[in-house]
Amino acid sequence: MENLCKSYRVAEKQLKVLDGLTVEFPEQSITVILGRSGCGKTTLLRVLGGFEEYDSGTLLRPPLHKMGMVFQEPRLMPWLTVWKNVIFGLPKAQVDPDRIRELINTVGLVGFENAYPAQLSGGMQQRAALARALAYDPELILMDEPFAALDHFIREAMQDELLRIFSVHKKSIIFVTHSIDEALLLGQKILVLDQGRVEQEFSLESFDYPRDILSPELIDVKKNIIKIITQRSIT
Amino acid sequence: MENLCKSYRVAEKQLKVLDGLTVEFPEQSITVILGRSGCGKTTLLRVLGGFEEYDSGTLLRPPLHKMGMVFQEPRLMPWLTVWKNVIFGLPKAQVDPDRIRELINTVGLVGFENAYPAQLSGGMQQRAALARALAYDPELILMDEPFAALDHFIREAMQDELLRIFSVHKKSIIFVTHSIDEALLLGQKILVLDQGRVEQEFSLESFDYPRDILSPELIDVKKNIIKIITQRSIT
Amino acid sequence: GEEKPVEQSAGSSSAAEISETAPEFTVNKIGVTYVKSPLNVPSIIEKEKGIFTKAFSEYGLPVEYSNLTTGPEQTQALASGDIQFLYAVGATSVILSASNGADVKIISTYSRSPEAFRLFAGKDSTIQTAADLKGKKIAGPKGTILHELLVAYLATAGLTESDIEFVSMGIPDSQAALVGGTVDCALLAGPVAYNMAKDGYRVVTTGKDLVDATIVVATSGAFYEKNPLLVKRFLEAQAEIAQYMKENAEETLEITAGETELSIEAVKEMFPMYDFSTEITEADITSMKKTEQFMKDNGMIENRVDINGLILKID
Amino acid sequence: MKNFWKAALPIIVIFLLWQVVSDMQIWSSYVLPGPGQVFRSFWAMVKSGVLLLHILVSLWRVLTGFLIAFVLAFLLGILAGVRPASAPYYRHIVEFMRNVPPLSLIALLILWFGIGETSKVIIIVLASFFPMFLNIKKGLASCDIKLLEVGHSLGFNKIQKFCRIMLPHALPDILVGMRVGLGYSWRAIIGAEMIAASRGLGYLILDAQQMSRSDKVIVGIFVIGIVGYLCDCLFSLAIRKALHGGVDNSWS
Amino acid sequence: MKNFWKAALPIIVIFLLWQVVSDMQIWSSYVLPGPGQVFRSFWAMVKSGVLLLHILVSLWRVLTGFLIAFVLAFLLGILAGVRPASAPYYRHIVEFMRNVPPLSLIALLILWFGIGETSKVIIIVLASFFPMFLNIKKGLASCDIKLLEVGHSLGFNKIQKFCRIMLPHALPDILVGMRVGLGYSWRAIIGAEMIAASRGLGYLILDAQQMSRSDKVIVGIFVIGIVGYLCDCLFSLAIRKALHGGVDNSWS
Ligand SMILES: Nc1ncnc2c1ncn2[C@@H]1O[C@H](COP(=O)(O)OP(=O)(O)OP(=O)(O)O)[C@@H](O)[C@H]1O
Ligand SMILES: Nc1ncnc2c1ncn2[C@@H]1O[C@H](COP(=O)(O)OP(=O)(O)OP(=O)(O)O)[C@@H](O)[C@H]1O
Ligand SMILES: [Mg+2]
Ligand SMILES: [Mg+2]
Repeated sequence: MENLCKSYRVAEKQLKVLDGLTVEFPEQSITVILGRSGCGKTTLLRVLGGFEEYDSGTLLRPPLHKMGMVFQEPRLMPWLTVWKNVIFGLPKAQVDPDRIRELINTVGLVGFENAYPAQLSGGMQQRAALARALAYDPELILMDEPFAALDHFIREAMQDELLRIFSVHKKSIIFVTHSIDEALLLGQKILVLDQGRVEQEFSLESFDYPRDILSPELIDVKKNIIKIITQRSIT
Repeated sequence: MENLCKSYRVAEKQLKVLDGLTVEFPEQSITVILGRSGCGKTTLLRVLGGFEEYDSGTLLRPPLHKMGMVFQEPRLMPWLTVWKNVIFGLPKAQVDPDRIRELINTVGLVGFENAYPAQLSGGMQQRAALARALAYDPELILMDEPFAALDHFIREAMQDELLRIFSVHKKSIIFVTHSIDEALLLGQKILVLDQGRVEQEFSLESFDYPRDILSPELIDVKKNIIKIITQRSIT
Repeated sequence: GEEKPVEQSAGSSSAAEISETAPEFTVNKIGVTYVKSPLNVPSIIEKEKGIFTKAFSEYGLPVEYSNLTTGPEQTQALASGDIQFLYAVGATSVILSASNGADVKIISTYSRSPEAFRLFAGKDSTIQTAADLKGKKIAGPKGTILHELLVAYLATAGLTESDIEFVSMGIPDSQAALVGGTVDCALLAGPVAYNMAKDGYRVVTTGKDLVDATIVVATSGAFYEKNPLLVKRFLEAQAEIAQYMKENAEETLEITAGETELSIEAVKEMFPMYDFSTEITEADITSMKKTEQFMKDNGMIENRVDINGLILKID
Repeated sequence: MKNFWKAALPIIVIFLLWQVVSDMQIWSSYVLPGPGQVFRSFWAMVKSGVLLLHILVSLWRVLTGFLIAFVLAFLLGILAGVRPASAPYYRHIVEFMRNVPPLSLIALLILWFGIGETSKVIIIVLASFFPMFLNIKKGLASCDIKLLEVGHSLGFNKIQKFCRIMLPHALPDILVGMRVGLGYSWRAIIGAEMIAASRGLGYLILDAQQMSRSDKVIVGIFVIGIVGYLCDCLFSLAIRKALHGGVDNSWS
Repeated sequence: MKNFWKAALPIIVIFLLWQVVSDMQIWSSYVLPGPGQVFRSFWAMVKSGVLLLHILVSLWRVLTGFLIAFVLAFLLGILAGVRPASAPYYRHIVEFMRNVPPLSLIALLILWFGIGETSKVIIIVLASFFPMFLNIKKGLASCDIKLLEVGHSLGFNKIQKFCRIMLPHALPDILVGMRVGLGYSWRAIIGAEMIAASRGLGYLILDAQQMSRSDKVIVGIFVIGIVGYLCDCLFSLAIRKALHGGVDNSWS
C-alpha cells in the first residue's frame, strides 16, 4: 500500500491540520502513528479511512481492501446489546457464535453479552468496539487510540492479542497512539506526527515480537522520539 | 472527610459492583483510586458524587462542600463553544475573563475558544472538560481518568498543574486512574480497588512532590501494587 | 364581543315598561345574524343602509352582525345568549331546536321561496318524474327545506325516502357530487342552483306546490319577555326595510348584485322567486305544521312541537 | 392504585361540575344536556347496536387513512432524510399543502374522487400525513454522524446504513410522529364524514348537530375521544412489546 | 438557480395540467375555473384591498391561537418532561382531548364562549396544541442524562438544569413541534371561521362556496397555502438567526 497525501481543513480560521504530508504505509505490517494530542492523528486516520475529504494531494489505495476501523470513542449502537454490537458488521449467515464468544472472551467481556452499552464502564465499551472491528475481520485495520481507556494489564493482554492476530493473519494495521511505549512495542514502522507533518520515521522491522521495551536499542529509540517531540513543542 | 460506604448495583443478573466497601477519604489531600477496567472505580466515584444511589451502608459527607467532577467522557455541551463550556458552571457575574484565559492556556486550548466540541480532537475535548471543572473552583474535585486521552507530555504538564493547584489552594481531590505510575505520582493515599473491595491501601504522604517515580521506594510500592492486582485477577 | 346577557332584577325590567324615555334592557347590544344566501335581499339592504343600527341607536344599543349561516348554528347561538335575533332562519331549524327544548320564538316571516329550492339531475339524465327517482342516489342537506322538498316530491309518486338512497351533504358538496357524477340528483338552492340551471343541468322539480320554504325571523322567549320594546322596534325596522325595497326596486337589485357578486341578470332572474313579506299568514302556519308533521314522520324529531305556541303574538 | 385515584380525581370533578351545572338549569337541556340524559342516549345506542356500527366504520376509515399516510410519510421522509438533494422537487408543494385546510378541499375531492370511501380516506390522509412526515424527516436527518461512520467502517451500503443505523436511531422521533398522526386521523373523522357518510362517529355527530340533538353530540364526542385514546394505548403497547426496552420510551 | 428550476418544474407542470383540463371544458368554469379566471378574481380582490384584510384578520387569529397554544404546550410540556410524576393528573384528559375533533366542539364553544374571537382562537389552539405538547415533552424527556449529570456536578439547581441543559438539548424537537403546530393553526382557520366570522380567509372560502364562486374558493386555498408557507419560512429564518448555527438545523 502506497500513498501520498496532503490536506488541510477549516476550523474557524483556516487551520492546517495536515500540511503537505507524504507517507507510505507498507502492506502487511503494523504502522504506528505517534503524536501529541491535537496534532492531527485522528484526522490522518480518517482521511485514510475515507471518512474525510482532503483538499489537495493524492491518496493511492490498493483496491479490494476490506477495511475496519476502531474509533477514538466507542461508538456503540445504544439500542443493541454487546453481543449484537459485536456482530453488527457481519451478515447474518456469517455469524459464527463460537468465534464471537472467543472474541468476547479475549476482550474480557464474558458475562456482559446481553448488557447494553450504557451499562458498561468506559473501558468495557472501548473493548466492545474493538471486538466489533475484529469480528468484522478486515484486511486493513485502522485503530485510533484503542487502548487508551484500558488499564495496564488488559492493555498488555490486548497488545499481545493484536500481535497474535497480526502474525497469524498477516493483516495490515495502522495504529494511532500517544503512548511512546505502545508505539515501540507494536510498530514495525513509527511515524512521529507534528503540526501536520511527519517529523520523523523509524523503522523497527528488525526487532522481533515480543519486544522488550527496556532493551537498550529501544530505549535509544525512545529517547530519540522524546527529543523530537519536545524540541518541536518548544519551537 | 470520613465515610463508610457499601453498595451494589444491578446489571441484568444482580451484579455486585461495590461489595461491602469501607473507605475513608482524608480532607485536603489527593486520594487516588486505582483499579482495573470495569472494577467499579467510576461507580464508586459516582456514589461519592451523589450521582448514584447506594443500596445499603452509610455515606458520611462533611457538609458545605462545593464539589466538581470530571467525567470519564468529556460531556461537553455540543451547542456551546469551548469558552462557553468552560464558564458553563459560573454565574455570569463571577466570570473573570483573565482567569479563564489562563485556564484555557494551561490546558493548551488557546486559539480554540470559539470552536465547538465537535471540532476538537478527543484529547482536546477532555482538556476542555477539565478546564470546566477547574473554572468552577470546587473545594472537592472528583476526577475520573481525566488524563487517559492525553499524550505523555500534556499529561505531565497537567499532572504538574494539578499538584500546583492542590498545593496552593489545598483542595481535596479524589482521582480515579488505571495507570499505576500516575497513582504513584499524584496520590497521598492510594486505594487499590478490585471486585468491589478495597484490596489494599497505601499511604504516600511521606513522599514530597514532585516525586521521582524511579526512586527505589516508589518502585517498591509499584511492584507491590502490581503483585496485588495480578494475584487478584488470577484467582 | 362574547358578553353574556346581563341578568337584572325584576324591578329594572318593569322599569322598562314604565318609563319610555330611559328604558333599561337585559342586553347592551343587539346581536343579529347576517345570512345573505340563498338570496336574502332584506338582510343585504338592511346592512347596506344600516336600518337596524339606526333603529337601535335610539336606545343606545349597538348592532352586531354574525355570519352564522346554518340553522343549527343559529339556534345554538341564540340559546347561548350571544344573539338576540335570528334574521333569516329556516322554519325547520326552529322546529328542530324547539322540539329539543330550546327557547325559541318566531316573530315574523322572512321569506317564502319555493321556486328557489330545486332538485337537479344530470345534464342528460332520463329522470322525468318522481317515479323515476326510485333507487337513485340523491345528495342534499338533511333536515332542511330541501330535504322536505325531496320527501314531498317522492310522495307524489307514492314513494318514501327508503325507496331512494339519500346522502346528506352541504349544498356546495352536493353540487360537486352531481357534477362529478357520483350521485344522480342533487338538492340545490340559491346561486348554486342558478349556476347549475344556466349550465344546462336539468331541473327535475322546484319546490313549488311541494313546500312553502318558509324562512322566519326568531328570537328567544326570555328575551321578548324582558325586552318587548326591542322586539317591537325590530319589527318596525323590518317594515322600514320592506318599504325601502318597494320604493327603490332598481337600487335594491344593484346593491344585492354588488354584495353577492352575482351578475345583475342573475339577481333579476332570481329575485321574483322570493316573497319577502313579513307578515305571518295562515298559510305560513299551515306550512309550518306540515313541516313539523314531516319531521315527526321521518323521525327527525321525537317531541311534537306546537306551532301556534312557537309564534309570538305581538301587538 | 394511587395513580388510579390521581387520574380519576379530575375526571370525577368534571363530571360533578357538569351535573351541578345542568341541575342548576342555567341552560336548557337542549343547550347542555345533563350526564344522565347523555348516558341514557348512549345506552340506547349501545343496546340497538348502532353505536358499535358507527365505531367500527370509523375505525376502519381511520386505520386505512392512517396506514396510507404513514406509508407515504415514511417513503417521502426517507427520501427527504436520506437524500436531502431531492428536496427542491417536492418541498414547496409539500409545504404548501401542509398549510391548506383539508376542509377547503372537500368539494374538489368530491368532484374528482366521488363520494365513496376514497374521498373520506384522503381527508384522513391529509390530516395525519404531515406530523409523521416532519418527524420522520427530522429523526432521519438528525442521525448521529458518528454512528453512521461506524457503518461506513463496516462496509455497509446505503440500504444497510439506513436500516441498521438511521432507522433505529430515528425510532423515537418516528413514534412521536405516528402518535401525533394517529390523533389527527381521529380528529379528521368529522371532516371525512362530512362527505356523504351514512355511518360512522363523525356522521353521528354531524347528524345530531343538524338534528339539534346535543345529547347525541356529546355521546359522539366522548366515544371518539375514548376510542381514539384506546387506539393510542394499544399502539403504545404494541410498540413497547416490539422494542422490549431497547429504546428508552421517551415517546410514551 | 438550479434549485429554482427544480422547484419550479413540478409547479409549472401542475399549472399547465390545470390549464389544459379547464380548456378541455370537462367541467364548467364555475366548477373548476381555469387559472386565468382565478387570477382575475385574485387580482380584483387584491386591488380592492379585501384580500389583504382577509389575510390580516386570519393572520391575527392564527398567530394569537398559535402563541397561546405554544405557551400552554410549553408549560404542560415542561411539567410533563420535568416532573413525569405529575402526569396521572392530566394525562388522561389530555390524551382524550387529543383525539376529539375540534369541529365537534364548535357547538359547545359557541355556547360557552359565544361567537366572538374567543371561540375562534380556541379552535386554533385545540388544533395546534398537541403536536407541540408531544414534541416538547419528548424533547425534554429524552434529554441526555450524561449532560444533566454535568449540571448536577456544577451545582445547578433544577431551574438552571432546565434552562441551560434540557432546553437547548430539546430545541430541535421543540422546533419541529412548533412547525407542525403552526401548520395546523393555518389548517384550522376554516373550522375557526365557521363560527360567525365576517372576515378572514376561512370566511372567504366558506362564503364563496355558498355563493358558488369556485374561483374565489381556489384563490382562498392558494392564499392560505402561500401565506402559511411564508409564515413557516419566516419562522425558520427567525430561528436560524436566533441560534446562529449553534444547533444543527435538522428541523428545517
Ligand atoms: N470536525 C472538525 N472541524 C474542525 N476542526 C477539526 C475537526 N476535527 C478536528 N479538528 C481539528 O484538527 C486538529 C487535529 O485533530 P485530531 O482529532 O486529528 O487530533 P488527534 O491527533 O487525534 O488528537 P488526540 O490525541 O487528542 O485525539 C485539532 O486542532 C482539531 O481542532
Ligand atoms: N448504568 C449501569 N447499569 C448497570 N451496570 C453498570 C452500569 N454502569 C456500570 N455498570 C457495571 O458496573 C461495573 C463497574 O463499572 P465502572 O464504570 O465503575 O468501572 P470502572 O472501574 O470505571 O472501569 P473503567 O476503567 O473501564 O472505566 C461494570 O461491570 C459495569 O458493567
Ligand atoms: Mg484523536
Ligand atoms: Mg470508569
